[in-house]
Amino acid sequence: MDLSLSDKHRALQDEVRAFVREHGHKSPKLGGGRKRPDQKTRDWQKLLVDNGYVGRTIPREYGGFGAAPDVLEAAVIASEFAAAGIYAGMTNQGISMLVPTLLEVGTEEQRKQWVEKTIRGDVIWCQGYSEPGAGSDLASLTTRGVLQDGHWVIDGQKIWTSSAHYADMMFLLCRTEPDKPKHEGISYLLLSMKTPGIEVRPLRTMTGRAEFNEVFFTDVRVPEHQIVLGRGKGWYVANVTLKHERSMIGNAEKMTTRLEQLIALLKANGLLGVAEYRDRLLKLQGEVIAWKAHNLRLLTEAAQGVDSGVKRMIVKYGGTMLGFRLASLAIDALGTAGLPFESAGEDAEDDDATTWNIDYLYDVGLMIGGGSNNIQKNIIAERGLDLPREPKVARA
Amino acid sequence: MDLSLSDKHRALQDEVRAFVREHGHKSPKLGGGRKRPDQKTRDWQKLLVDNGYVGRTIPREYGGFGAAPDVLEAAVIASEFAAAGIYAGMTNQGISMLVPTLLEVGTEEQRKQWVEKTIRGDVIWCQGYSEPGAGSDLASLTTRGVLQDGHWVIDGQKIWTSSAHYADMMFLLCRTEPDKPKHEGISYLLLSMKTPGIEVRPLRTMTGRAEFNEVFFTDVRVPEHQIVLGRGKGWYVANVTLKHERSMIGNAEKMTTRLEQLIALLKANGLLGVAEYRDRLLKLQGEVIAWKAHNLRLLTEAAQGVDSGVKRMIVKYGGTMLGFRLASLAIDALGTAGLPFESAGEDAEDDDATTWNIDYLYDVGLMIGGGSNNIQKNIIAERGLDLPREPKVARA
Amino acid sequence: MEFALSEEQVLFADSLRGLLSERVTIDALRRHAETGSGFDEGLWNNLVELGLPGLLVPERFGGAGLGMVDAAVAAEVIGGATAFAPFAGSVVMATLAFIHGATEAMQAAWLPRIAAGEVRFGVGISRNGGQVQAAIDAGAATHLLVYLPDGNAAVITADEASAQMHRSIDRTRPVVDLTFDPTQAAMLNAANAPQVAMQRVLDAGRVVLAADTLGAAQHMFDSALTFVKQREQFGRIIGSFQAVKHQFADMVTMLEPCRGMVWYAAYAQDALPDEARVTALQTKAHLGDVGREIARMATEAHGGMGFTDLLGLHYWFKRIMFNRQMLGGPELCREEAGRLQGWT
Amino acid sequence: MEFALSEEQVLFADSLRGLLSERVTIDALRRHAETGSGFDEGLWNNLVELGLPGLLVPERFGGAGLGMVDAAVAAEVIGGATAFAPFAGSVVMATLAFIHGATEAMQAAWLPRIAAGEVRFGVGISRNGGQVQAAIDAGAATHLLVYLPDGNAAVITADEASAQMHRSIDRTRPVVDLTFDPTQAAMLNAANAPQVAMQRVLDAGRVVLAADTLGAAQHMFDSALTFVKQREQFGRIIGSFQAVKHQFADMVTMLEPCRGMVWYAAYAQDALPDEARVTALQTKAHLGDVGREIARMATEAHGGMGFTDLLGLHYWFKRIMFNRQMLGGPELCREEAGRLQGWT
Repeated sequence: MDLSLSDKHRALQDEVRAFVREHGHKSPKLGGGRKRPDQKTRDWQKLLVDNGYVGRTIPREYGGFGAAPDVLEAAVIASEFAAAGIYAGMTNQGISMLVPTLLEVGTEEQRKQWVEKTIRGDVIWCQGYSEPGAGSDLASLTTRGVLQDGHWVIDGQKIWTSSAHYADMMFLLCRTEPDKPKHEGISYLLLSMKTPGIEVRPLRTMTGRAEFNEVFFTDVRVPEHQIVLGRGKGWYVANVTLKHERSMIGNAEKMTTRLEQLIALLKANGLLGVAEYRDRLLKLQGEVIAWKAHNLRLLTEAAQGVDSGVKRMIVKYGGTMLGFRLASLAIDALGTAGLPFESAGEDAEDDDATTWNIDYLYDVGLMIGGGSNNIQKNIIAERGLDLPREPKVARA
Repeated sequence: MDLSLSDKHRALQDEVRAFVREHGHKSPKLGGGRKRPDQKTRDWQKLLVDNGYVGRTIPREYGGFGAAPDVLEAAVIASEFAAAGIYAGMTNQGISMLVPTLLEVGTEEQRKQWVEKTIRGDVIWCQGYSEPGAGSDLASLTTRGVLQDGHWVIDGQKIWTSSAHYADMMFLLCRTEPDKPKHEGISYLLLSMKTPGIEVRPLRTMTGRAEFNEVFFTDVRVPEHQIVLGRGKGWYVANVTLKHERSMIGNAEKMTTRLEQLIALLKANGLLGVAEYRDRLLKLQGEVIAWKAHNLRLLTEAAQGVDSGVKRMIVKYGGTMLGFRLASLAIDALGTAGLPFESAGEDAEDDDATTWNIDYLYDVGLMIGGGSNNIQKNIIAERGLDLPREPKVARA
Repeated sequence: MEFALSEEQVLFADSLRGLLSERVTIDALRRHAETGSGFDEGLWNNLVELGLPGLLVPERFGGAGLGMVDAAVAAEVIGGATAFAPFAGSVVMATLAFIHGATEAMQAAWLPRIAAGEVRFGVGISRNGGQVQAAIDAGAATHLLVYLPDGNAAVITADEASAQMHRSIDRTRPVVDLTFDPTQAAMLNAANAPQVAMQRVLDAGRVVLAADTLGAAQHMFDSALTFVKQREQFGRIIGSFQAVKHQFADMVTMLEPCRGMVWYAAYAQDALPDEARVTALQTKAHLGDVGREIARMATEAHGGMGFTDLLGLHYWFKRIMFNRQMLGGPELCREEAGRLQGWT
Repeated sequence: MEFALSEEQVLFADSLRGLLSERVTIDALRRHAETGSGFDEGLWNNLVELGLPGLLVPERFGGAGLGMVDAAVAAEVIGGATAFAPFAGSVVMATLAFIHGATEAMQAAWLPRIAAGEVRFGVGISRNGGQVQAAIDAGAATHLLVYLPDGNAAVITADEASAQMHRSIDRTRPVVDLTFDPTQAAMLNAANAPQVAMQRVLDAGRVVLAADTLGAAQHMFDSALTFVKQREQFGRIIGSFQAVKHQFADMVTMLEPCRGMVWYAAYAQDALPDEARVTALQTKAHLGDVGREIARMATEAHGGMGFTDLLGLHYWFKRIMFNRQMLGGPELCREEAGRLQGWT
């Protein structure tokens, strides 16, 4: 057990620090809004790609840096950017989901066409998965794709589509083989959001903002070749992406930051002297220590190429609940000072109280979205602990 | 809303107080052991029956006091005995389960034969329900009863049978109709524990004591007429008993006592100054207030003849978990002083630490026994909230 | 002994519920949320017709002369409807402030006007003289009643104070900070023990806020229960999944005893002086905690729909958040309950 | 950076696990429970052969010279087996007490004997001179090491103290109170800052008790998981019920991060002095809480069998109870962690 860095990683650390010193002033603000990335953000993104801090392991022929995968390198880079308070690059669904998917199962042409533009921030994607009737049970989706004259004709509705209102492209799951069993009838298509017949309506949530959209499709025509891997393979393709998802690794840093902000808040309000606030803070500190250490284990296993199995599967559920509890203590500590909710607008910086309130509300959303807590627990139990699946229900 | 007593109930209160003053010295000790009630206990029991403080609403022809049902009267009596620290009468399964069952569905002969002897403590019963393979799923029990020459011949095994080692009689569920659907194949029999072929083995639990027994039956012959209500009606008869079960009403008094003991313990150990102990105590106090008030509602509804529905169904689950948390705080507060576990024997008085430890361990048992927490939650959801039952599983 | 609502109380709750379900529709709620003043004149007039403002005002001053249990019952209905109407502060706390702390003459001057709905009081607690953070029901109040550190209260008209109305997270009640000059104000100082009188008023406020949370949480629970009995996923009604069922069992096991607790605390304010303070504080704290859990779990049970604005479920969620913080969050209430019992 | 056990550590844990699974069978456990001394000579001799007593003793004194991570790994295995062997007190705390607080001469006199397994120390903390409540591993100790209020420690032979052995709730470790005369004892007082040295030793004890709980809780979890994959009720494997599955998901989500936490806390004792104290206290506290939950839930998952003595599951349940209380329960550990950070 050794938490010090190797020479190679220390050298990278030095390199990133030098980069930050030299270029840091060009970084856009952290957080940012919900609009399309501006020129400053796109310029910064390109600088990161060129220096290998974004798309580091993507082959050079697709616009990446071509480095060998090394999760500790990624951790060093992330941690230096976080420590400096510098924007570490766009984190959209095109970069985190579409790109690794195309690299694994896309055609050479699809990779050439989309990977570089996506990681450089020139093309923004949105994800067309969930539907009003297909949430937890995604595979029951009903948006249709019918092949006619060399085009897929799409009709139906998607929901929970973030960034649809400014995205250039969408990767979409739709049902192209209605006669096959439900998981085998789905295809994965790429389409331009400018295609006629697409209507995007903002979807306001309990945070008071429109973080998501509904997207309606009426006779939307997508060229036949814009399918990934082939007819009926969409469910498989979507799961390729999930396999790659390591996004929760590194989330411990967000927890640590939240905990530190919480400590500062309690100190500022003189509440460490009120027993119950202090107790709750101490308990949360214990949990954050545990999750940080857990994260170090996952990081090490990822570096060693070990599949962490159930250890990885618990992260979203455990992390969401802990995040909610951290935000809960913050709003409790704010007392009546936390009741004003004066978001200065979707792109402006919020005051502290509003930020904590939004975290609190958004964490409730996290318990629901992207695989609800109940689905997460099913996965942990069935895939992680090998407990038997729910028996099939007898037809009445 | 009025928490004061009516004149009638105040008169009863005065009467009970006078009784306690005059006769209280004859009461056996509270708690008591796990052995057969001694002469003093049986004499006291008879005095209580004669005065209508036990078996109050049982008709006079069956040895009771013949009073009209009045749950508030029962509450007044229970509360006066509790306040005086006086033994309020035996609480065995014969009195709480068998007697109301016979009164509802027994034959006149069965009532005449058993009710009076049971409430007066002259006959002690045990309950033969659970089996090693039929716990939560009681209706899958397999102990057989075969009719031969005017006798039911019983073979099989029961478990969790408290007081079997000294009981005179057992009320037993066994499968007499193996060809019928599982709930319709069960009969409810009454048998003497002295019948040849019965073997009782004590069953030690995590508390270190043998609170229960296993009972083995080998060719045990029970006269044919000792069946209640008839062949295949056993499941119905067993549920008649449950319908009567009001035992949880009044349990709020146990909670209150536990809370008071807990407060005293924390004070004695100077631990109210340690924030986390005090916080936990305050939270528990809040919960006890809620459950006490809830109990008052149930009591009122029972007095009004209202079926309390889900409000009643939550009591066991909620009460068990609260009891466990009360005991948890107590053993935490004891610290290392709570580690010695010097039970002075099954009938002697335990020291405080041992008593709290036994409460703590026994509460874990309560989460499992008598309808586990999971079964309780199914009942609350399905019967209380009318959520759909688990769909039938398809046969593989 | 009878620990249940009387027939009159049930009837009163029903008529109030009927009125609110007609007036506080989801559309009305959305419209009202734009201003967020916590006040709607039309609705207020309906409530006046029903006699709500005079609920606690003695009959000789034109009120119904009812007690805290009635106030708690009303608050539960109001919370259940997320009604935008000044109740806790104006109808309950201000009325009791006059009853417990004012001279007969002042009572005669003000209580009839409260009962008639002519005046509506915002209520504040000032720790330092003329500054008040987050006064209750001060969004469209005609008058303000502000407790000063000595337990006496200043009574002023709304325009004698400068008010800052924030955009409240709960769009059905405003967050208003006040600044005024207490030396210029008429004082409510007839109580023998003004601190005790003030605490009675604050405790009454705590009980009705707890009752409001109970109503809001019950609404969320009921709504979630209805939802999971209809929604299908994986070819099944989601309410048939055991995990979902057990979440509802947990919710009802938490929530249902709260109703008795609220009744008991309300009853204690009028009838059990020895228990009144601790019970009010504990009830406010407990409902704050249970309310938070129910709000979260009921939202979760609705899945994505619960998180959107489409059903408007979040109005109740935020009402529960608001109640939790006003007049002391659970942590501060329990701290005070501990102090009162000599535990600190 | 590598936050994982080394190959050597894994091998060491495996051989220790192998030995204990052979020696600490359920029958041996029941036999040992009769005396409850926490010591079995045969088992001890096996552990000596494996070099366990010298784990932390520097190589120049005949030990393995390993660190706290190794000790935590061993403690997890020992807790997982509910082994009746003096580890936390004798092997870890006493050894470190000599390393951090004794003169070179005393170290040379004692550490080789500890490493050889010839002496076994019970460790106590005295708040008032000669009285010790619940010393650790004092059931069959040859010697005793008792910290006095000034942070120095008395070293005596077992017969220089009068010992009262209670019937411990945990039948694998005894509860022993001691009385002795400190003025007659040889003192371990070579540390520059004796209080600091003492705290290091106590913290090390806390980390290994936490690791012991981790092992015991993991055993209970594994046992419950195996059980629900076999047991049938209602015509189904009970592990296929969603409520049961979710309880296991909750358990593993609580339990698995504890392993990293224990490693981290152990590592911090040797390598991260700034974090060592708070981490040890928080880890002891957190494992105490998680251990209680897992113990309860795993017992519940076993149904009636979990509550009986038949499977012996309760030995682990009570081991977790015992660990929770020794060297400060969660409440006291967190209180101290708060104080160390200036939060009180």
